[in-house]
Amino acid sequence: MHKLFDLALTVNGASYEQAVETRMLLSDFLRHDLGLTGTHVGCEHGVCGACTVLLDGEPVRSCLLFAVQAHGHSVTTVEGLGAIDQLHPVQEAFRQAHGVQCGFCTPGILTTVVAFLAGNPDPSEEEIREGLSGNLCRCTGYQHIVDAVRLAAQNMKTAHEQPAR
Amino acid sequence: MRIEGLYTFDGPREDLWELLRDPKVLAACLPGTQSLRQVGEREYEGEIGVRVGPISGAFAGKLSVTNEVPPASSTLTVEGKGKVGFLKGVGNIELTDQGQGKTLMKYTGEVQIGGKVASVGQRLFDSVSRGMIDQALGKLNEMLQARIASR
Amino acid sequence: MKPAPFDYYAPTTVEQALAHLAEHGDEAKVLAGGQSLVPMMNFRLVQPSVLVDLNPIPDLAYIKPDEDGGLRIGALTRHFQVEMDPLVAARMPLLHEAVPKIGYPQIRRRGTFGGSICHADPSAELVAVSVALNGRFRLRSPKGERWIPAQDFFIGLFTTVLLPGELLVEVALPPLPARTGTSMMEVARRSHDFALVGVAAVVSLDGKGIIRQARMVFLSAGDRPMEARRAAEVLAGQAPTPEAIEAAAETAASGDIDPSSDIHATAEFRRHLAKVLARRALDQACQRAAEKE
Amino acid sequence: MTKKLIGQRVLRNEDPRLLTGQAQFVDDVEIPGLLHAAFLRSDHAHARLLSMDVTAARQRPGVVAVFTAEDMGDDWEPGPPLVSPPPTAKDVLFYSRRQVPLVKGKVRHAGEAMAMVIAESRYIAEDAVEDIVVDVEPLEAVVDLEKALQPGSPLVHDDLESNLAAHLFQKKGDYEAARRQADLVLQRRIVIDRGAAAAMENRGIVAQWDEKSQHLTVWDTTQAPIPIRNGLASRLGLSENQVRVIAPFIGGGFGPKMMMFYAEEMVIPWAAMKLKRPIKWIEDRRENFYATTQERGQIHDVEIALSRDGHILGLKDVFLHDTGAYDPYGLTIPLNTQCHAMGPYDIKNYSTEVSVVFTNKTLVTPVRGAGRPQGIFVIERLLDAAAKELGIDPVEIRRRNLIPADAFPYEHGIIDQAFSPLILDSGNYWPVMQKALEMIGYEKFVREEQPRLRKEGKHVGIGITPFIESTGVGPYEGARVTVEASGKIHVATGVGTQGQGHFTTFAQVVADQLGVAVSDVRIVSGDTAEFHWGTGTFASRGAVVAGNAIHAAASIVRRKVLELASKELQTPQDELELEGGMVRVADIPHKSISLSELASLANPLRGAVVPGTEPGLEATSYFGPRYGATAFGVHAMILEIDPETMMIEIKRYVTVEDCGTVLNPLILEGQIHGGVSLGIGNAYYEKLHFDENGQLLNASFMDYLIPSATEMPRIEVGHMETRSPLNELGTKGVGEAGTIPVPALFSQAVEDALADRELEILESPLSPNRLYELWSRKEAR
Repeated sequence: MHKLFDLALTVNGASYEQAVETRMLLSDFLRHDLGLTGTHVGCEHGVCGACTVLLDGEPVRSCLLFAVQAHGHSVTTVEGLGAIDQLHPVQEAFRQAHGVQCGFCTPGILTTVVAFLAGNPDPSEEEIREGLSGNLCRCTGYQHIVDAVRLAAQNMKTAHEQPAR
Repeated sequence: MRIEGLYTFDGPREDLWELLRDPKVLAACLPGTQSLRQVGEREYEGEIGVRVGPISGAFAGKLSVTNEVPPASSTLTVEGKGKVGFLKGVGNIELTDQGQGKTLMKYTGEVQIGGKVASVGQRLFDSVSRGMIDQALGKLNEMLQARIASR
Repeated sequence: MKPAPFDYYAPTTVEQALAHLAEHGDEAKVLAGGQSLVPMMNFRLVQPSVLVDLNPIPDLAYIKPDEDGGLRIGALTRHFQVEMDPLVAARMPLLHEAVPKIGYPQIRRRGTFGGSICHADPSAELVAVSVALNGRFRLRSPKGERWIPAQDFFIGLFTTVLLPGELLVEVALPPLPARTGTSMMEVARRSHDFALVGVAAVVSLDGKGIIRQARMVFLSAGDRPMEARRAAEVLAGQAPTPEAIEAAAETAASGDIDPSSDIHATAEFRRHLAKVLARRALDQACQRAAEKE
Repeated sequence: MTKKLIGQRVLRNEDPRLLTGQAQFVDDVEIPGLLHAAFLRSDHAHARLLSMDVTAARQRPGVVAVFTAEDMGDDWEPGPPLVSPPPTAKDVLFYSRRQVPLVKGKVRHAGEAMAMVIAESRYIAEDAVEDIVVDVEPLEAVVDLEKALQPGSPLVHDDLESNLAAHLFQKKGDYEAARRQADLVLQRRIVIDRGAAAAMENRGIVAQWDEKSQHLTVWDTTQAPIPIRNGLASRLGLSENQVRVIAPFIGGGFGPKMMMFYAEEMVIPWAAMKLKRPIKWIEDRRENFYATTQERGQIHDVEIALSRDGHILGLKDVFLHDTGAYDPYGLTIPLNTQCHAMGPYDIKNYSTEVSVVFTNKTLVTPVRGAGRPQGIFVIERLLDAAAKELGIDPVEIRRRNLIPADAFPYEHGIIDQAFSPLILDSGNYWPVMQKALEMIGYEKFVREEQPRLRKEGKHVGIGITPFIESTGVGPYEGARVTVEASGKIHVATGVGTQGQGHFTTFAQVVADQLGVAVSDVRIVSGDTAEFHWGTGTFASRGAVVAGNAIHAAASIVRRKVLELASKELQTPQDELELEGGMVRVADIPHKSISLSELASLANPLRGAVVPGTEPGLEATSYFGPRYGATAFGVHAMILEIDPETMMIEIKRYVTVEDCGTVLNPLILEGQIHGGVSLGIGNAYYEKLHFDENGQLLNASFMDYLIPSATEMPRIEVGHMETRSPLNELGTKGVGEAGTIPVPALFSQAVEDALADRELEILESPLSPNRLYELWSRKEAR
């Protein structure tokens, strides 16, 4: 039996300490050990992007990271973006623009888009498509997703310009 | 996958032929193979360790030589199976005396790759098989020269 | 698709990393960005018994100006960092042009410069670019360090001169000569797939607009980055005319590369693409060089 | 009543859960004591199994059990036939060979399951799979469709005389007579290769056997939970009421999740009962490429006879269809191909003959499109060839052959996938095509833009492709609609849902009937404990068949509501209206009663329910169409090719769909966009590469290329509405419409862009490499 590793990390603002097997993928750790099943697994070889989470704010494939590598770091999953009754502006835009169909690729796309818009708050359509190129979706043909990202950018810009009363 | 090619050896055909009859020589030419056990007339078994950068696979290997027409042609069959899949290669070799102590080998054959390595590694087959053949023939040529030098 | 078990070490200094590597020898694999290694581990094509994770080492990720006008890039520098760095854009436009072509955005956030070099995938952009830019690699081992020029580093498919227990710690890229233009071009099935063929071109002109030196390195055109030496000879001393460029592209495609066939492209199509890209990249590099005057 | 919600761009009810990671997919099910399964799969495509040693695997710590075919004893039996051959057609041969739970005796395709390991974690299960030692005798693989039928070919099924799985001949009119009158007869060979559905979620099953209650619960990524429940019950010797199958949120279906009784679907519940422990199996992506069904492989030898003015006199098609190693899905796909090879055209003489072929490849069952894209590809390629040959504009030759509006219902006289006579129920085709031509600016492009761009050396081409889609087939679906005491509406239906927005479109249908908000209608689908009559979501039928069943049930509930309210408010029914969860007297707004109150009144705790009446405001209803409704559409595209690299950029993409009544345009557009993206994949990116030994060479997303955001163009969607007379709502299905015409359209546009070399494209999918080969073969004009 291979050694366990005492892992300490922050996920969606909460601290966790847990012993994990060194080979445990971060995606599996989040889903099955922490019960954060919003992060989905579609290929486990780094292409589909469904498992994208934010590691210290950077969008990364959680299927290509071992949980032990998140030791001392902070992870944000889709559950950390917003709640059903309080959607994140990006989530809200996806609802408005019908950027979701089966919803399986969606969590990885949302985390990707949150990081993307943080770096590029006013993207062109081409930049949006480029930013989404590491996330596969089989249902939408991406069009409503692209629209949702644009809408999110607009809404976030407006909210920024007119601070909440 | 089809393979074919030409290789010029720096030694006479008869010497090359003799080398090809020696299982120790064959073992030395197969990548990562320490030794071959003889299990039939011209049939041998052994471990083949294929390594391509970080990817390495241990194959339980079988080698057989058939259709021998000394010192001109024969058929080599290599089979291996391991955790990452299996491979099978059948190659016909023809040796032609080029004069001036040189021998031309013409090889043609088929390589079959199956299992995991076939399903995700296709991008590498062509390059890997060519590389391995070049390596094996290079090794054989070295041994040929060593044999001549030792005389 | 779950990886086989392994022991995991997370050293925080290069010395510790080297010690782990020395201890475990061939059994150990270095984990940098993991964007090529981990998929292969998930497929169980690679089953190292020990992983030495470099990510906790703090001082391996940097981009620094070199006194000679070149750049020093730490082995653990992530592609995204290179992509965004103004110094890279100013000093190494070829690298700046190449990095966005690596994988997907998420891969670039995690994948590292040194990891890509050591993986030595002949389809990798950085592998070709480091040769095209005359890069040099600083290798550390318990015995000390040595510098290896990029063109001598790659010796085969996924294979380098790196010895067991040795670690790439830094890449040095020398400054581009005056009146030098560069261009990076690829053809890929989808925008972020492995290129069917790609080329990195570096052209230097003399004061009269004559080609002093033209360097082309192809990716996905052999078992390592393929430098077009014959084509370089064809161009040296020539004016950058369409005819000279066409002749060099032809020479490169027919004489300098050794592409393979796979399900996406035959060797023949790759040669064809190599010629087309060589022509386009040389043309662009020459124009960019001329604009520097 | 005015229709308020049907036809509106209503936002989806299901989204908040999906957007926050709170929606439950199969792999999200966690149960204490859950075990995990992994399968040993064959490396060989065709081999005789000599021996399997699982000793080391069984001994590995953490392994609970390892099962082989032998270990299953009498419980080992092939899966049930899913779709029988047509019972009525007389010229049918059909050899039924069904997939097996675990290999016994012989392996028939690479990736076929040979042994199942059950362990404490998936990681350990995969470790143990590597411990199993297998000895096989490799056999020559059957891969090529034509060679498979030649005498002396190795056999996929040794007990058959050949690899012929089925043969079906159908005809209409007299092709040979038509041919004799023709001015032009063209013959072509058309080859279409395999692709994958590649839903983002792989398949998965969780099975839990409760020994105390003697109850089996199965979570399954299936498009058809009810048939799975019924089949499992009969297989496992249980009453149907002892089995509950739940198809929770599903990460895309696209057809293969309709396959019934995959090997894993049989053995995971079996093992859960055997071990009395809950077991989870989640397919990984590599497995998905081997073990999940695929589609499209066909070779057509086809002939078309035309008059000088471009009228189609007859069509004759002889084709081979690859069914893979087994044929549980019967003739659905080739029947669809036969029905769609006539396209939307008035073809009086037709002869079509298919030979279905067993091969040593993964099973073939419908993938979004299901034989239709092949049929459309065939007829459209022929029409383009004919247009060139006859010097007729490609749009004009199509216009001349479209079925005219006054010809509906149009009877073709052959049978369709549901074994009903193929009848096109309704349509008005030419205006749809005109609209597409206008939207893409056909005239202007062809007359002005293209000549100008060509002068600049650009290779730009246009394509325009009309197509039909048979949809909404029977047999039936059902639904139960209940007004709950809260005043909210609960709807249960049997179809599974995989992202089509059923939770919303169905709610719109109900909300219109009962005057409530869409968000107050809760739809439950895909749980056999809620509703257990029905078949599944396939053949673009969910919205049509289940939608109409729900409509019917909601109409009955509405009547009950009005009857009761009329009594309570002492007002005639025709003076009542339902709005905002209330029943009101039309002209006296304050005279009203809420649905909540009515629901309580209908289910009193004291007093007596009048004999002969039923308690509650609830109704169950069913809908089964007489035959399937046929939708129509036209797609058009403009693309540019770099003839040196063969890289393609799609500049414009237009679709106009006529799928009858539109329930929700937003959701409809989403369906079209997604369909087109699969179609573009089929046309240019996606091909499963099997080598001559039956090895799949691209079983990963690295090498199997599905379009990403950077490959997809923006799609402009237009609508026309010709209501279907076959159902109350007037709807036709649209699920597959986006995909069907794309390969044909793409080829047309590519040919047009490369017109200077007179390429003729007779295959799909294409690739840059393939275009280069075709291009190099032709000398420049």
